[in-house]
Amino acid sequence: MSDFEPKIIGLFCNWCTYLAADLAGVSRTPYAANLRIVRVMCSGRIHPEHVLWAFRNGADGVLIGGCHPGDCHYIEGNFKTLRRCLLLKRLLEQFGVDKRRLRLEWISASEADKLRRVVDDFTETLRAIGPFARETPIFRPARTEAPGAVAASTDTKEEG
Amino acid sequence: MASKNGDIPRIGVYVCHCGTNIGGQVNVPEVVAFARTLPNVVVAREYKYMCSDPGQMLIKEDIQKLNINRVVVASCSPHLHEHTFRKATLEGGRNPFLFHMANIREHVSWVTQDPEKATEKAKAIVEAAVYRIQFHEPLESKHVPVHPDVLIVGGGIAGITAALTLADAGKTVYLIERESSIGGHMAKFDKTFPTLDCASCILTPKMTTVKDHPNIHLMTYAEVLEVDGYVGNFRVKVKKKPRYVIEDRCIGCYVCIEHCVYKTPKHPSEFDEGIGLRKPIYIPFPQAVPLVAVIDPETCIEFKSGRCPKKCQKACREIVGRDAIDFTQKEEILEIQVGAVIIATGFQIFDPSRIPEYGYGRYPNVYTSLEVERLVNASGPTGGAIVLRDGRKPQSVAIIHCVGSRDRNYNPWCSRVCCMYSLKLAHLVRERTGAEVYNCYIDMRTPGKGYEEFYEKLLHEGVHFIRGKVAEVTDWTINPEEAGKLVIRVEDSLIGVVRRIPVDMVILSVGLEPRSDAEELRRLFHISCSAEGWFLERHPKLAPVSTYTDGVYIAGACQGPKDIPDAVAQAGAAAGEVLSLVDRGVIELEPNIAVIDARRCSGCHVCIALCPFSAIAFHAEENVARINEALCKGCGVCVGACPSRAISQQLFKDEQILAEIEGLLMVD
Amino acid sequence: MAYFYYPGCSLKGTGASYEKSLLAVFAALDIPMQELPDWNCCGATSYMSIDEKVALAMAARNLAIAEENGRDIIAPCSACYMVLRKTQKYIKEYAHIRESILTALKQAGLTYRGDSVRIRHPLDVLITDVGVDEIRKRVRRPLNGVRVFPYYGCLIVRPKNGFDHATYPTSMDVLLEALGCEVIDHPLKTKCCGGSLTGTLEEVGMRLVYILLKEAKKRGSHAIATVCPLCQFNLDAYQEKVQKMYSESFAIPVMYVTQLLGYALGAQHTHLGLEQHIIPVQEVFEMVR
Amino acid sequence: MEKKKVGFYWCASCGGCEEAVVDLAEDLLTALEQIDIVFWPVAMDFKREDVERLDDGEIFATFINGAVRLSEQEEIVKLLRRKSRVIVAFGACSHMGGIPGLANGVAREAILDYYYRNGPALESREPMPPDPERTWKEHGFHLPRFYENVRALDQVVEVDYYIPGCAPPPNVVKGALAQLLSDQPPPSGTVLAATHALCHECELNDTKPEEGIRIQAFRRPHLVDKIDPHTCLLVQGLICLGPVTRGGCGALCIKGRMPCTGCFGPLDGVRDFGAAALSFVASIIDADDPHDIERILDEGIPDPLGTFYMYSLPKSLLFQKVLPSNGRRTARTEPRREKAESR
Repeated sequence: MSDFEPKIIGLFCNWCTYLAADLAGVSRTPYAANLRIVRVMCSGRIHPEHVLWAFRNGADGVLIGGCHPGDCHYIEGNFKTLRRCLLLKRLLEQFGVDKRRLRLEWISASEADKLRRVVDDFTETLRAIGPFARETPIFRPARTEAPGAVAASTDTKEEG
Repeated sequence: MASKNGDIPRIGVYVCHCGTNIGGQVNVPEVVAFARTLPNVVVAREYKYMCSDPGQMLIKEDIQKLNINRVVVASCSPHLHEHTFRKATLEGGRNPFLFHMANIREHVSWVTQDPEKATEKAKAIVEAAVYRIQFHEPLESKHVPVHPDVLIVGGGIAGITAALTLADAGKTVYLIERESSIGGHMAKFDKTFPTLDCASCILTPKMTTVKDHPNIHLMTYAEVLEVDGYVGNFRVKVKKKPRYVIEDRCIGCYVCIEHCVYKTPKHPSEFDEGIGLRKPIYIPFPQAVPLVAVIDPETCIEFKSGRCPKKCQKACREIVGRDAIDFTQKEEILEIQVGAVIIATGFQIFDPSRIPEYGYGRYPNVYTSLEVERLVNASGPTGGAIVLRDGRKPQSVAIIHCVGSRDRNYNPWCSRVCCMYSLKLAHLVRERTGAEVYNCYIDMRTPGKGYEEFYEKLLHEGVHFIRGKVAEVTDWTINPEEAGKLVIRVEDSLIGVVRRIPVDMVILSVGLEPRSDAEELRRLFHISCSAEGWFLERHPKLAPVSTYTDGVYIAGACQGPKDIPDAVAQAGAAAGEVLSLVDRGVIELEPNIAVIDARRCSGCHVCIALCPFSAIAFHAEENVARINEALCKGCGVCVGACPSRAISQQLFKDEQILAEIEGLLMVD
Repeated sequence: MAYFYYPGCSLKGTGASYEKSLLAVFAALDIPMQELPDWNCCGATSYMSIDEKVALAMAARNLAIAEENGRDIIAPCSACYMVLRKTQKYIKEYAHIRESILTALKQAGLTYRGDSVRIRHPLDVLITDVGVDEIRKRVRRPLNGVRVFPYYGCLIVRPKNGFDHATYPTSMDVLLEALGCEVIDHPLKTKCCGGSLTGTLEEVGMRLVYILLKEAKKRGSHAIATVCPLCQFNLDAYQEKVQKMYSESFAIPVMYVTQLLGYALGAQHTHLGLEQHIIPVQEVFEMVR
Repeated sequence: MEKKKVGFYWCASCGGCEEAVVDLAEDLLTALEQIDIVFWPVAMDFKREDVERLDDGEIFATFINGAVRLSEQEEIVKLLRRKSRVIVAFGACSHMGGIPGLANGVAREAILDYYYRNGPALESREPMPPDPERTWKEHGFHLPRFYENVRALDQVVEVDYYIPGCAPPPNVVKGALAQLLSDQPPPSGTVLAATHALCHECELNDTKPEEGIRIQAFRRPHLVDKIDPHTCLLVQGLICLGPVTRGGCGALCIKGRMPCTGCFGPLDGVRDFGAAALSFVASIIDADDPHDIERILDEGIPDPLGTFYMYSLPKSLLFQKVLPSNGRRTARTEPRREKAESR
C-alpha cells in the first residue's frame, strides 16, 4: 500500500484558494502532486454531486477550498458550502466512506503555505486511509465465501 | 459527437513551454502527443511562448485553416493570460468563450519537483480541459456603463497625488481621510531624502490645491463604512465623524484654542507623536488642510463632565463672530456613487516597545525615528531644536537600523526606507547639534536615484557607521564615561568586537507595518492581503496597482513599504488605470452569470433566499423564479442549490465542471 | 489542577530553602502538589556533556513517570527546567533520539507518548494558573517599601519558554509588585550570574557576580530575588570574595522569590528556610514600611 | 386490430405495485380491450416456459416492478427484456431501487448474519443459514443467489420507460398507458409523469414567503404536535422533498399533511437525487457557525441517508461506481476516453 498515490480533486474558489494555488506556484512552494484543481467562482457553487462524481470517477479525496468566513467575494457563499459539507460528511459516513476524504479548508489568496500544508497533510491522511474504491463493505465485492453461505454473484465483482 | 449547439467539436490544444518555466519540468512533447489521443482533438501543438504574437498566431491560423472551433491552451494561470487567448480566439474568428485554459505552470511545473509526476499532472489537466471544452458554448458579454466619479481612500501623499491627477483630468474625486487633516506621514517630516527638500514646502501646495480644486470633494475626519456594488458602479457609505466644529464656518484663526479653559496644552499631540502637547480643541498642525479646529471628546471637559464654561464657543461667537463650535454635532452618514476606487491608506510604524531590550518606553531618551522627525521639524514642538526630554542638547546619538524589520521575531521584511531616513536623520542631527552620531546597521541598503551618493556623502561627514545588530540599549554602566548615559551594546562585525557605546540619545529606526485595521478595510473592498498584511496587488510586476477586485486599485505604502517617490509613482499609475477604466465608459462583464431555464423551474423558492445580491425574485403569475441579470455577480450559489437543475451558470455549467473532474481523474 | 513537583538534586541540597519556601507558598495557595514518585537526576551537570543520550534518557524517565499519571511537572530549579524541556523537544523533533530513548525507557518498563506532560516553572504556574490578582488578594503581610532587585538568570527564559520574554522577562516583577515590593527595573535580568564558572574560571565567574551585585547595590536594592539555586548560591556565597577582589563591600541578601511570597502570604518564618543564607535575610523584612 | 401482448412481473417489491394495477379498477377493463396479458405471475397462471416459448420481441411491453437482488430476478428480467419490445420500470423500486434499495446501506454479510444467525427473530439459538444447494429424493434444488447489492431495473437491463411512484397512483398509470399505446410514444428513457417538481403542483407553494426559505430548526413529522395544513411544510421546518421530486402525483402526501419523501425520484438532468436533496436542504439552513449547523443537523436530520435516498440509494453516484452498467451510460460520459484497465 506504500506506493499508493491518492488522487485529490480540489474544488477551489476563484478568489481565494485558487489564487493561493497560483501564489504557491509563483513563490515556488512545492507540494504533493496528488492535487488536481477545478476552478469555480465561489465555493458556494459546489454541489454535493460534484463531490460524489469525483469519488465515483476515481478520486480518493476531495478538497474544497474557499475564502475565510467573512471574506467571501460574494459575501456568504462559503457558508453555503460549509452547510452542505457538514451534511455531506454525515452522509458519506453512512455510506461507509471515511469522512476525512472530504475536507473543507478556508485558504486565502495569500496563504500559499497553508495550501501546501493542507495538501501535504491531506495526501498523507489519504495514504493512510487507502484507496477509495476498496474502502467500504458496501462497495467491496465479497472475495471469499464462508462455507454454507449463499453463493455470491460474480456479476457484482467488478473493479475494486 | 455533436455538442449541444450542434457543431462537431474540433479542438486545438496548445501546450506552452513558457521558456523553461514549464518545459523545464514538464515533458511538453509527451503532453502534446497525449493530447492528440484525446477525443475530438484535431490538432495539438507546442510552442515556446504561447502568449507571444507568433504563439497566438498558431491559434488564429488553425482556426482558419483547420476549422478549429474549440481552443485549449495549457500554460499559466487564467488570471494571467485568459484574456490574451480569448482575444486570440476571437481574432481567429471564434467566440472567445470557446476557449479554456489549463494551468500547468502555477499549478504544476512550479510546484512539482518530480518531472514525471509533473508531466502526468499536466496531462490530467489537459485532458480535463479537453473534456470541459466540449461543453462550451458561444456567449455574449454584457456591457455596463462606468460611473465617472472616483473614490480615493487616504489623504497621504499617494492619495493626494492620485486625487490631483484625476481631478485635473476632469474627474470628480471623493477624497476620504480619517484624520482631521490630509497630509499623512509626509506632513510630519522635516526634510526628505536624498535631496533634503523641505517636506512641507513640496507637500503643502499640493494640500491646498486639493482643498481648492473644484473637482475634489474632500472629506476629512471620515471613514468608509460600507461598500456595495462592483466595478463601474460602487455605492459607498462614508461616516463623517463629528469634529464639533462646523467646517464651513471655521476660519482656522486659533482664537478658540487660545480661549480653551486649559491655559496650556496638556495632552500629547497625535500629530507630534506625543513629543508636543495640544489642548482638547486643536488644529493638528499649522499647515493642516482643511485648516479647521477639532475637539477631542476624550479630553474635552465639556464632554467629560458637561460643566465646562465653554470659553472656546463663546470666543468664537463673540470675538470671531463665526459661532462655529457645535457641541451637539452628530456623526453623518453620506452615500456616494463611484465607478472606481483607489486605496491609499499607507502604513503604521512598528511599535518598538515590543522589543524591550531597546528600552523604548522605559528610557526617556530612546526615541522612534518618527518622534525625531517631529523634533527636527522647524514647525515641530521644539521649533526644530534637537533636544532631549530634559532640554539638554545631545552630545552623542545612536541610530539603530532595522528595528522590527528583517527580524524573524517581528517583521521579516525590509522596510526599504529606514536606511535612507536614518542617513537623513544622521545628517540633520550632526548638522544641527554637532553630536557624534553612530549608525548601527545590518546592511546598508540605498538603491535609488541619488541614494548611494547620499550615503557616500554621509561617510565623509564624520558620521560613524557600525555594522552590527544592536543587542541592547541599557542604562547599566560600568565606567565613569558611561555614567548618566545610555549604553548601546553592539557587535561591530567589521572589526569583530562587542562594543559599548555610551550615548545621550537613541533613535530607533522603526520599520513600516500594515495598518492594524487593514484587515477591516480589505474586507470592505473585497480585496486580499499578503500574508504580512499588505494589500495584495494583482500581479507583483505587471499589475502592481490593480487588485483582484476589478475597479479597486491600491497605491502607496498600503501595498508594501515605499518611499515618497515610489508612492507618488504608484499613485500616478493608479490614477492612470482609473482614467483608462472611467474614460472607456463601459466595462465588459464576465458572462458567468446564472441563468434560469423557465421551462424547468418548479417555483420551489429554494434559490431566492440564497442569493447574496437579491438578484432572484419569484414571479407568481408564471410560478417561476427569475434572475435579474444586472444584479447577478456570478457566484453560482443558487446553481449549487437548485433542486430542479433549472439554474445553470454560464462558463461553470455542471456539465463543464463534471467533465473537468472526470478528465482530471482519467490520468493516473 | 494537581501537579508533580520535581525537586532535582539542588532543592534537596544547597537549595533546601527554595524547596521549603516553595512548598509553603503552594500550601498557602492551596495548590495540590505531590513530589514526582521515584524521580531521578535530570541529567544536567556533567552528564549532558559526557553522554548526551544517557542524560536525555534519564531526563525522559521523569517525563514518562509524569505522563503515566497525566500531570504537569513543576521544575523549580532552572537547570532541571531547561533540561526537561530540552529533552521533550528533542524527543518530539528528532526521530533517532526518540527511538533510542524509547528503547531505553522500554527496558525500564516505561513508555512515553508525546508532549502531553507540560514542564512548568513555578513562576509560570503562579502567573498563569493562579493569577496575580488571586495572589494579591491572598497577601496578608504586604512587603511595602522593600526594594527588590528581580534576577531571573539565564536558563528559564531561553529558548522561548512561552510564558515570559526571553531578554526582558517581567513575571517575577509582577509577582513582587503584587506583594507590595518596590520592584527595581534594570537591564541585567537575564545576565549570567557566573554559573559554574565560579568553580572553574574563577576570575571570570567572580566578575560576573560582581557586575550583578554592584548594579543591585547601585540601584538601592534591599534584596535580590532569584528563582535558581545556582544563581542564589553564587550571588550569596561569594560576596565576601568579590569584596576582596574588587575592594567594594557588599551585604545584599539574596533570596528566593518564594521566600518573599511565602512571607507575604503569611507562612511561618520557620517554613521558609530564612536561616539558611550566608548573608542574613531577616533585615529585609525590617524594611517593610 | 390485433391486441398488443403485455406482461407484468415483480422482483424485490412489497406487492403494492401489483395493487396499483388493480387500482385502475374499471379502467383496467378498458385497457384489456387493447391488450392481451401473456405473463403476470401474481394474478395469472403462466410459467416461465410460456414466456420462453414466445418469439423475441413478441411481447409489446412488460411492466416490471421491484428491485433486483436475486439471480432468479435477474434471469427473468433478462428473459423478459429479450421477449419484449418495451420494458417499463414500474414503481420506485424498479425505477431507482426503492425501499429495498436501502439495504445497500448495509453489508450483505451483515444482512445474512442478522436474519439467519444472530437476529432477535430467530426462534432457535442455532444459526439457520439458508442452504443454497439441497437434494431431496434425488431431486436437486437450489436457491437463487443473493447478490452483493440491490439494483434498480435499468442497472440490470435496458429500460425504455419509467412509471414512478411508491406505488404509482392510478392517474399516473393511466396517463402512462395512454402515452405508451398512443401512435407517437414518448422518446425512450422518459419518466412518464410530470416534468416539474412537486412544488409546482402543490397548493401550498403559494404560502412560501416571498423572500425565500430559511430554516432554523428541522422538525420530524412524528415529533410535531400540530402541522399547519395551510402552510408549506418545508417552511414549517419539515423536510419536504417536494422541491427536488418529480411531480405528477398531485401532491397527495402533502394533502394528507405528510411531507414528500421523494418516491417519484429526481427531475430530468438530476444525476443524484440524494445529493440534490441534500444540497437544497443544507443550503436553506439559517446558520453560519459550524456548531450551530451541527446542532441543527443533530436535532433535525439524524439519518441523512434514509432521508435523502429513501427510494434511490442504488442509483446514487457512489453506487454507480462499482455496479455494472447495463451497457447504456447513465451519466454524461460521451466524450470520455476509454479508461485503461490499470487500476
